Amino acid sequence: MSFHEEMKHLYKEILANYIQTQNEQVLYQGQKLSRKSLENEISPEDIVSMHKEVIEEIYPDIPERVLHSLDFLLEIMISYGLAHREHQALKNKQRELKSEIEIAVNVQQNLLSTSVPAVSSVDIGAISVPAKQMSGDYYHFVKDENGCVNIAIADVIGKGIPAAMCMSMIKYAMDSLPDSRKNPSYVLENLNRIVEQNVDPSMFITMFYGTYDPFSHLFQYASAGHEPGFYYSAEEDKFYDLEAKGLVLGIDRNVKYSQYETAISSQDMIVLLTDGVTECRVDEEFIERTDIIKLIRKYMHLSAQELVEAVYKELEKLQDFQLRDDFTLIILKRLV
Amino acid sequence: MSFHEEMKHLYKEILANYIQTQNEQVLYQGQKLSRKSLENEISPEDIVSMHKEVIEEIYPDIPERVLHSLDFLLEIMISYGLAHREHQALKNKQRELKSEIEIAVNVQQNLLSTSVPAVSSVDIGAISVPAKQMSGDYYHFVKDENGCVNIAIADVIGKGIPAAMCMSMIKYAMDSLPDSRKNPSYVLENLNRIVEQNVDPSMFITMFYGTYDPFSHLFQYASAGHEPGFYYSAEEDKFYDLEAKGLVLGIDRNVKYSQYETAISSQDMIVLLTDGVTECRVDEEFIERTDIIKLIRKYMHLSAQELVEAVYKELEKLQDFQLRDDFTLIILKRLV
Amino acid sequence: MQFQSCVKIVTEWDIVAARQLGRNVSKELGFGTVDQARITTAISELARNIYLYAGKGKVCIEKINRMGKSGLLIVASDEGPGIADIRKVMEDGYTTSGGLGAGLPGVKRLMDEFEIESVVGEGTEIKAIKWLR
Amino acid sequence: MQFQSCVKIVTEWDIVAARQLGRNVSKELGFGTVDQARITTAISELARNIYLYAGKGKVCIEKINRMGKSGLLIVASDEGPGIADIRKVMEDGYTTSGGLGAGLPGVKRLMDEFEIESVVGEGTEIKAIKWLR
Ligand SMILES: [Mn+2]
Ligand SMILES: [Mn+2]
Ligand SMILES: [Mn+2]
Ligand SMILES: [Mn+2]
Repeated sequence: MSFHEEMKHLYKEILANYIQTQNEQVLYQGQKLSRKSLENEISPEDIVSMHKEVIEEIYPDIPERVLHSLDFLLEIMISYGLAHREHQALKNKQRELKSEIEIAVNVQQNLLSTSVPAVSSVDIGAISVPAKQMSGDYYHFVKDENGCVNIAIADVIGKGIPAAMCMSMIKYAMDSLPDSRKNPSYVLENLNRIVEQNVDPSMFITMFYGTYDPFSHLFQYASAGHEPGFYYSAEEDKFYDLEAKGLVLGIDRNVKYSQYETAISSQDMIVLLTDGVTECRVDEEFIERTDIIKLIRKYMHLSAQELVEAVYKELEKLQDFQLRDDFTLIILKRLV
Repeated sequence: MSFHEEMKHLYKEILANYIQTQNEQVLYQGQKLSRKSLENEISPEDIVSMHKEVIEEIYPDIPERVLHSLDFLLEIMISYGLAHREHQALKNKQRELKSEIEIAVNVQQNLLSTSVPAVSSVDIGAISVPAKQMSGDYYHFVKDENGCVNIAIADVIGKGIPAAMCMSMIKYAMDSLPDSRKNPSYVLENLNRIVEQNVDPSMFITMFYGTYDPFSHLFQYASAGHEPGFYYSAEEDKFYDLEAKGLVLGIDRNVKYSQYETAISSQDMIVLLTDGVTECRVDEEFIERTDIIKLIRKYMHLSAQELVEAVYKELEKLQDFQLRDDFTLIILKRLV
Repeated sequence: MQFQSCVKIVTEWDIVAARQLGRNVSKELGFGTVDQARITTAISELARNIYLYAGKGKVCIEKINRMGKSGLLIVASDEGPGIADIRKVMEDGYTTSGGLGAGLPGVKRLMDEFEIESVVGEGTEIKAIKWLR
Repeated sequence: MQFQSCVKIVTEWDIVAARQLGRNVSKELGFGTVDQARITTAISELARNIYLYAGKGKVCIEKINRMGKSGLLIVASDEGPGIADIRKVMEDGYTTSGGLGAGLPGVKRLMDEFEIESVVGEGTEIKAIKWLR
């Protein structure tokens, strides 16, 4: 028996049974049959054609007009059948694209991989989750020869593939910076020139660069239009915005960046983030920066890594598991 | 009248007409209606439901069993309706991805743009067509301070997005090479080290680099596992393979590349290409390199640019307008 | 108190019982044929998931009334292994007609509202609502 | 000589005439109902393209026999503006249910073989075959 005959046989049996009993169990069998025919790429017009053949066999005395009406229904279904087959093709294409992007994601992760530096006096946590498969957020840690922890965090305006391609450029540019001069304003000025030269004018990049010196306990930083982070003072038990002024990268090649500094006491925290954290949308409304602070407070007793992960989990759920922007959150806490 | 009522009204009219006449013109109306309901995202199960309602109105005396059979058909169509709605969602996603890739293509084209150098004694033509939207082929012309024409042609093994990301790296690497030393073996050795360091080991890049000196009429070249080009001797009216040995980039950081040279006489040609040209497949069979030569001969009387375009057009058609690999073809012809 | 009724899902027959319950309630509430079929398919899918992946659990059907709208609420809960990556399970295009049935994105499409809560090692609860139009 | 018959496409009514011709021939050749409907839809689509974009042209239907198989060949030709980028027109997913009908990828799907030749400024010829199984 050919596959078509087998399906038709099954369809006939189940349909005849249903016409007699109108029983739910038969409909469940019907649903399973329907799933099977979908899996075997049987088109909706094929179903209607089978329906007509079968009903003619079950009831040889079926009125002519019913058969004509089914012929008409079949004609109507032809366009649906086409859309259906287009769907199969599109799904294959999508699968192909998906595996292509997966490879690109690997290339990107290889390129951008960074590890949290081990410094005994600070606890550092970092999480970065792309909204789509490829990220337009970038973060990077370097512990330099003086023992300072350098942290870069950047966000390409735009998401997905083009943003990821820009991000790779930032990485090449960062790599080619001389190791010896890593003070924040110099780093941003240098990157700004490279971005201005190489990136097409429709793309903008915001960036924050900071250096923590575990001996002087100074945190020095500069920002190129980046979403401000927070400074948490343990003594006052209070969060402050980590304000810093500066134009986004790639607009004006001669821009200068101001450098700021803050003294960090024991148990103080530096919170760095991208706008994907602060611009979480819940039911079409943005959450407030104060909501982020509340969440950080809620999990502040945890280690820095557990803390950033807990905040992410809550925000992910609040957004119904659909990120609208790349999400990067870094927390640095002075221990002693 | 609501949209649903309007559709139902139309359906009833056309169906009733068809049952009476079984006329082709009515089916044409049916097809237009079907298209309209597809456009308005009406699911196939909605069509069956409408069909049942309408046939009950047309024939109040319709047998019960026919109605039951339509209920069953409706149940069967629910899975098809789901697949249909998934299709809508997938199409939107695809559209989004498409526009994302379009932007990335622009970023790439900005990055890789090159123009054929104007040298009065040679005629140069170049064409490069990606198989997918983003290219993993790369070519670049530079006319250096000595008046030499430098030509780079490269192919990332792999296609699409990840290949394009690699390609961008080649471009950054090429840009950072010192201008003064562009002899082919040096260029490949230098690039090889950069690729070996930065590209993940699953990616390979083949590359050919050549320099034509319009004063000495020497063409010097080296190849990193790249598809050999052709040298056409006008005097002999014969094509030779432009053989050159060398490992692909990124495998062994210490590899050395041999440098070759050929004297170019008036009307001689250098043909450079990627394997997307020689590995055109027609009906599952690869075409031969001799077929490419035949095609070049056929259009050799044209200018270099017209020649490469004519060859591309023929091969595109032979392949049913579906490129399986990125296609790059460069022809350089000495005029006087 | 509002109407609520549950079916325990242990064997494949229980899937049919859950479907029957859903169809009866949706008919009572006045849903049209197509919506009845959609609700029943959603229930079927949820019950089948429990049967296949969690081993056992239950499906409850509730008539609800909110801000003047009435509707049908399905609550499917189990104490199975839970879902580690909900974002992935809710992703589209890789289950339907790939052999696994409509999957959760399908259930979400068949209904008007959809909510999922899952803890790895503890279980999963899914709530889905269809409103009467 | 083999059977061949043509319909000139100038007005929308000619689309119906072309459909009718295609349906008759496919019925004569012994195609089943579904295939008849598919062939007719393909013809309809091709005739409609001529009517909408080329202004005028013709659709010919031929019974063919090759290597023991018999089939139906549609030849749709026009002297319209031609198609500049055939690769793009044959691309998927952007026409169907976007308002433009099945488009050429749809025709390709409805039939077994498909060939297109187009010269800008001169016109387009499309050949499509359905084989009897
Ligand atoms: Mn971004
Ligand atoms: Mn962002
Ligand atoms: Mn390639
Ligand atoms: Mn290639």
